[in-house]
Amino acid sequence: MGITRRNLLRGTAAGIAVAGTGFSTQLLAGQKTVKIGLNIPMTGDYAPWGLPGLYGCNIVANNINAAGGVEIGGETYMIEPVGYDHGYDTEKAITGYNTLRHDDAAMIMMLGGSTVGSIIGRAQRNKMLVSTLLPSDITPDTSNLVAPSESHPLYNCTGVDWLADNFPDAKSAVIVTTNDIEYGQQSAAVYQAAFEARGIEVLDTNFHGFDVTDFAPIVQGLLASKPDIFCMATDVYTTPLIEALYNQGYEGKIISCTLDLYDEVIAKTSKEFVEGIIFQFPDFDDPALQSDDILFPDPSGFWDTFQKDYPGQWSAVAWEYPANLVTWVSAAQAAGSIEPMDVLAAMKANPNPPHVFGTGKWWGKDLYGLDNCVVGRWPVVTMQNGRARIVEFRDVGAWLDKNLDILKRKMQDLGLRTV
Amino acid sequence: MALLEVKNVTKQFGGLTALNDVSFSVEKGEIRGLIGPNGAGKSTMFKNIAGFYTPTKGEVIYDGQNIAGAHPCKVSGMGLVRTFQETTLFDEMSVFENALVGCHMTARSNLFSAIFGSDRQRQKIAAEKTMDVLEFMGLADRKDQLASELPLGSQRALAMAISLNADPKVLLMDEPFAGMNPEETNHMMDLTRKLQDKGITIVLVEHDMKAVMGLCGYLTVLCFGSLLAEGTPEEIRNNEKVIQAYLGGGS
Amino acid sequence: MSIKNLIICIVILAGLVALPHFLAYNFQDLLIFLAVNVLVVVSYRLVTLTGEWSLIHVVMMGVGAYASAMLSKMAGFPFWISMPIAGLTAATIAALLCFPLFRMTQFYFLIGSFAAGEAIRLVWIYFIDPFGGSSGINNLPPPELGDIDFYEPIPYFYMTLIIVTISLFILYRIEKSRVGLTLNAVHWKAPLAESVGVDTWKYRSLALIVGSFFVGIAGALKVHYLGVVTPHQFGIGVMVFVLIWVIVGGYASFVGPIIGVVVLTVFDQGLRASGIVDPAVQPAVYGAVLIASILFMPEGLEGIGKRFFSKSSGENA
Amino acid sequence: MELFLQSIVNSLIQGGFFALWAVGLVLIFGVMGVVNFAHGELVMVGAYTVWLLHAQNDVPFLIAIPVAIIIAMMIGLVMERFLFRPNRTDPLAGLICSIGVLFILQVIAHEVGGTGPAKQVAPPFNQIVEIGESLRIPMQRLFSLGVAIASLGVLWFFLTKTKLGWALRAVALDREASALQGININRISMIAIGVGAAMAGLAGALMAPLQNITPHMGHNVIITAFIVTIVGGVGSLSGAVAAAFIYAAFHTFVTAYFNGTVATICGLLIMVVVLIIKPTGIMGVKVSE
Repeated sequence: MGITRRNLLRGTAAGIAVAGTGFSTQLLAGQKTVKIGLNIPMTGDYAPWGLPGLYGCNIVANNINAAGGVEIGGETYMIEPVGYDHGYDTEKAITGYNTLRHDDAAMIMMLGGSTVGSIIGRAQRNKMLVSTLLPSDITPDTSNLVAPSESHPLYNCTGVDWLADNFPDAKSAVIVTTNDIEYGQQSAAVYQAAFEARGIEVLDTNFHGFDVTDFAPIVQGLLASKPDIFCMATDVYTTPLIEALYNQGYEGKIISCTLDLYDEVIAKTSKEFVEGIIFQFPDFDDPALQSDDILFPDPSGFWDTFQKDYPGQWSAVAWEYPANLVTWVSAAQAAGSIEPMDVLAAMKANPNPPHVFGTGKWWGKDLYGLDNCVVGRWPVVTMQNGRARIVEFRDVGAWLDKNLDILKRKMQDLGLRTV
Repeated sequence: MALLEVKNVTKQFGGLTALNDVSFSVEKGEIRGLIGPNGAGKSTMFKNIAGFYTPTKGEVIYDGQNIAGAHPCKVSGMGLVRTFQETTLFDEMSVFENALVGCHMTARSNLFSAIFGSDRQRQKIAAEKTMDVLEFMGLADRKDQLASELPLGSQRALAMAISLNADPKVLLMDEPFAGMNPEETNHMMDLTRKLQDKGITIVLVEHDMKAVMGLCGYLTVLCFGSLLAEGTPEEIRNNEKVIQAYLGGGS
Repeated sequence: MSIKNLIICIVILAGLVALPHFLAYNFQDLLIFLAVNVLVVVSYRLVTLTGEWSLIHVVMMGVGAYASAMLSKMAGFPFWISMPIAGLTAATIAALLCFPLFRMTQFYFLIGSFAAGEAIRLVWIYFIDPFGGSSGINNLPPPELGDIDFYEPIPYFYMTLIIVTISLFILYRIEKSRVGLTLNAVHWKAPLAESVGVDTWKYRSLALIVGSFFVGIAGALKVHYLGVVTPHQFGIGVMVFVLIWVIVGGYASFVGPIIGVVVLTVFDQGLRASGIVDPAVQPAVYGAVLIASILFMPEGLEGIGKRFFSKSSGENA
Repeated sequence: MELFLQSIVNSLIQGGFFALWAVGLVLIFGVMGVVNFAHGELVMVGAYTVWLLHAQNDVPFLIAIPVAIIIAMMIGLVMERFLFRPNRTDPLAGLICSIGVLFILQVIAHEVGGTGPAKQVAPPFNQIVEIGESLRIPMQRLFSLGVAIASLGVLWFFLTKTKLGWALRAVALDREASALQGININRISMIAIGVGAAMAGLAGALMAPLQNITPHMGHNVIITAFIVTIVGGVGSLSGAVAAAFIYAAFHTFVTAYFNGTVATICGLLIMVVVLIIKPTGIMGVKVSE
């Protein structure tokens, strides 16, 4: 079976080990420690968007500490990621925020959505720095909230652009996604805008609930209009959706936001069927990431350690939270302080902020009301011979400069907030 | 004019006719017996009067008003109160609370007075009245016991007390003597007469012929859903049709 | 209320006023949620007094929460006005729901109330305008009163404590009044109650409406502290916890549900703080406690307390 | 036309699953008067068993299915003996206990599967049957439909043609009268929950290769089973089966031609309307007072 690496016992053991602090590096007496809080879901349905991030942060922090820590303002600090499980519950998110803040966390990293909504007013008053993975959480009143790594779902435009350049015959598309605002609808709006910008007609957009068990009716309904492109703006249901496409004998192009679990998709369909699927999230052992303009420390070493320590847990957030951590470290070094507002000021002062896939720029004022998210290059990934491989990097910022009006219109059509 | 008048009442269930064009009337102050062999339609008639069934045809006139099909709580609010065949009490409430529920119509309070206690005087009167009723039924010394802990005889008395506290003008009693030994039956008969002395009109649906004959001034006999005969106990006892019906139906 | 009970209440209140000053900051939040949950379970008990177990109570809390959130966010109403309107909105929706719901009893009512609640929740999710869809409504303003900073947990707790205490007092008065007596009568023998003129439909509705009013207030109290209202806050999972609190505490008396919510919340936090049990395993502990309480203490914690006290007082006598 | 035919096939397959979910709920409610909220979790247990045995440890699919059925059945029997039987006089207590079981089973599934994304099982039968020019049905789905219909047939035979089946239906109609007739209520209850849980386990096992497997997958199951049970009539097995296929067809067609979300809302509304107009369901019998 292709999924033997999902070793049952080790997976469970890892799940229990994290119940403590997740911090295993021995501290030497007299050393200073800076705590980075992760107020994230570690249990429940949203756990896959939280827990792997804590694992990733542990790896990055261990590497930094093993190398002697970081020097900030003349002091040497060890980094300690501290997790609090809020289970995607707004009440627990507040308790988690207060717990981490009183535990002297220098920054609090969160997933986004309503859990950020419940704490951000307090963070503004407490002068606490908070990071989110969802730029759409940013509003004109949330100056302490930054999205320095993940630019969900703005990067979707790069995949569509690449598709349009390389497959000019594909002229129509259907989109399927979940009916929630934070993930599904935001993502669908970007896809709709990206398709329109390239003259590809969107024949149908299907928003479905989280209660779907059988995707055959949805997929068959969408395929009835004979689209050239099948677009998945969702990430929970990619496996059953692609399986349904396979069962239908679909032969057109497939583009998706993520395809983290492509091993499973191959097991359910075939290597040939998934060949050429376009998405946005690379494996970190990708040769294209092992270059100097990639500002994530040792991507392939990170990938190897993660696969060894947390088999079967890899997802996009596994590197996104650590990327925020890395951004914090460089900003703190620039500020010479670990005070949240000093670090924030240093972050914002950098006109070319570091971004995972190269330097980017602060952006967001024209869409969310504040330039608090970083957009830069983003990889276009396709399935090649059973592995995810980067085919090209494209500039999200440039696309936004050109097509912001279309995006705004599409968002407003779906009832989403824009400035 | 009669206090309670049943006019041409017919009740059908699907194709089955349970009551067929029955009419009779009850005068104020009397104890009327409603009897008949099994399946005669006594219970159905009882439920039609008390508002649990709506007659398919016909009228039930009470105090000059047609109450056919009116909701039970409306009917009882007008002073036509029923009792239940088997012992039916608020099991987990005390004897006093049980009886206290009875005077709902005169003592009920709204949310405002419940919260601010503005009807304290009325509640005090209700409590006093309830104690009087319990005294009357011989239950005063058991007032703090749970209803479910009473012996059967006292439970029946409590059921009467609840109905009595509702100030009935007409009391519809559904087989009050069922399952009682002779001594309890005698006690219950005395109580029923005392109710009549208070000016309450009583309609009895009963199986126990001895009690009916001893209590009622006038009897109405149903058979196969139709009115068979009416008359004093003496007349009924000698009525050929009634004797036939009981012998035929009782076999 | 007897003098003894009055003294107990005053002592407890005094303790509650002092309590947050002895707690760590993050436990002060929990105290607010606990106070709100006390109002939720006690108002739920009023609904169950008539013997009908509803699964819509938490959704009614959401109705109040959404009403208050929308009024303060979109129309700029101050909290002090939007909060009572929240209660009234929940009561109004409950009144409308009485027509379909009270055509059913028992199992059918349980399922019917569940379906109606899910339908309301779906409305919040699918009508992004004005309910904000799955992400709800953000950045709700806290109450304003002079210089008091209601972003801080202690002032907010005191405000919650005052409102919850007044609400509990009213609910207590209702239960101990003739209305409460009649609700109980409807529970134990609805036909007998009808036979003495009680309109059982009206009383069942009254319980649901009044219960919804207070839980609507609880909803407003909760979301103005959270700063955000979402449909997920009022899902069936939360309702299950309300059931657990009420049943483990004991629903036969006024204080039972309060004991349940307090003991289980302390237990929950103790479990979490102790680190013995992985957070992922905690629901199983809850499940086991629930089953054990049904099997071994049918009257709930309150019943155990009562038995213990009556026993000891009996020995003293 | 192509979509129409595809949708009919999908409706049948979904209907088979809905029916398997609902008959267990109806049996348990009918015989014991308990609403088993953990019923969806029995389905989940079936799915996890297949994932663990077949996908993780290469046990053949056709062996994993009976194991899944047996495990679900054992859980059902334990619930009957230790939770429902002591609480027979109080249906609410039984319901609450089943919520406790729900929590425990979800946590066990979580511990067995570990955190992480939904579990997947690769379909053991991966051929695709092509009928005519455009109708394509995966073998796996045909297999599920066949097994579902066969087991419903066996259940029907058991209930109508065997003595035990008669006894079971008698208890469902009137428990006290049946006890007076000398029917052993405990034994019948065990059979009812055994059969009901087995059906749930089977459904879970069949679903495993077709959908996301998560500890919370039972939630959708129980909601759908409620809708089907209410619409079909709470005491009626044939009503539940009929309602399962009708509701599946309704849901599939609305999803394919319109929107899945609308289908779910309509499902809930239908349930509320049925509850208001005829609380006993389209094929239910009115229980006398």
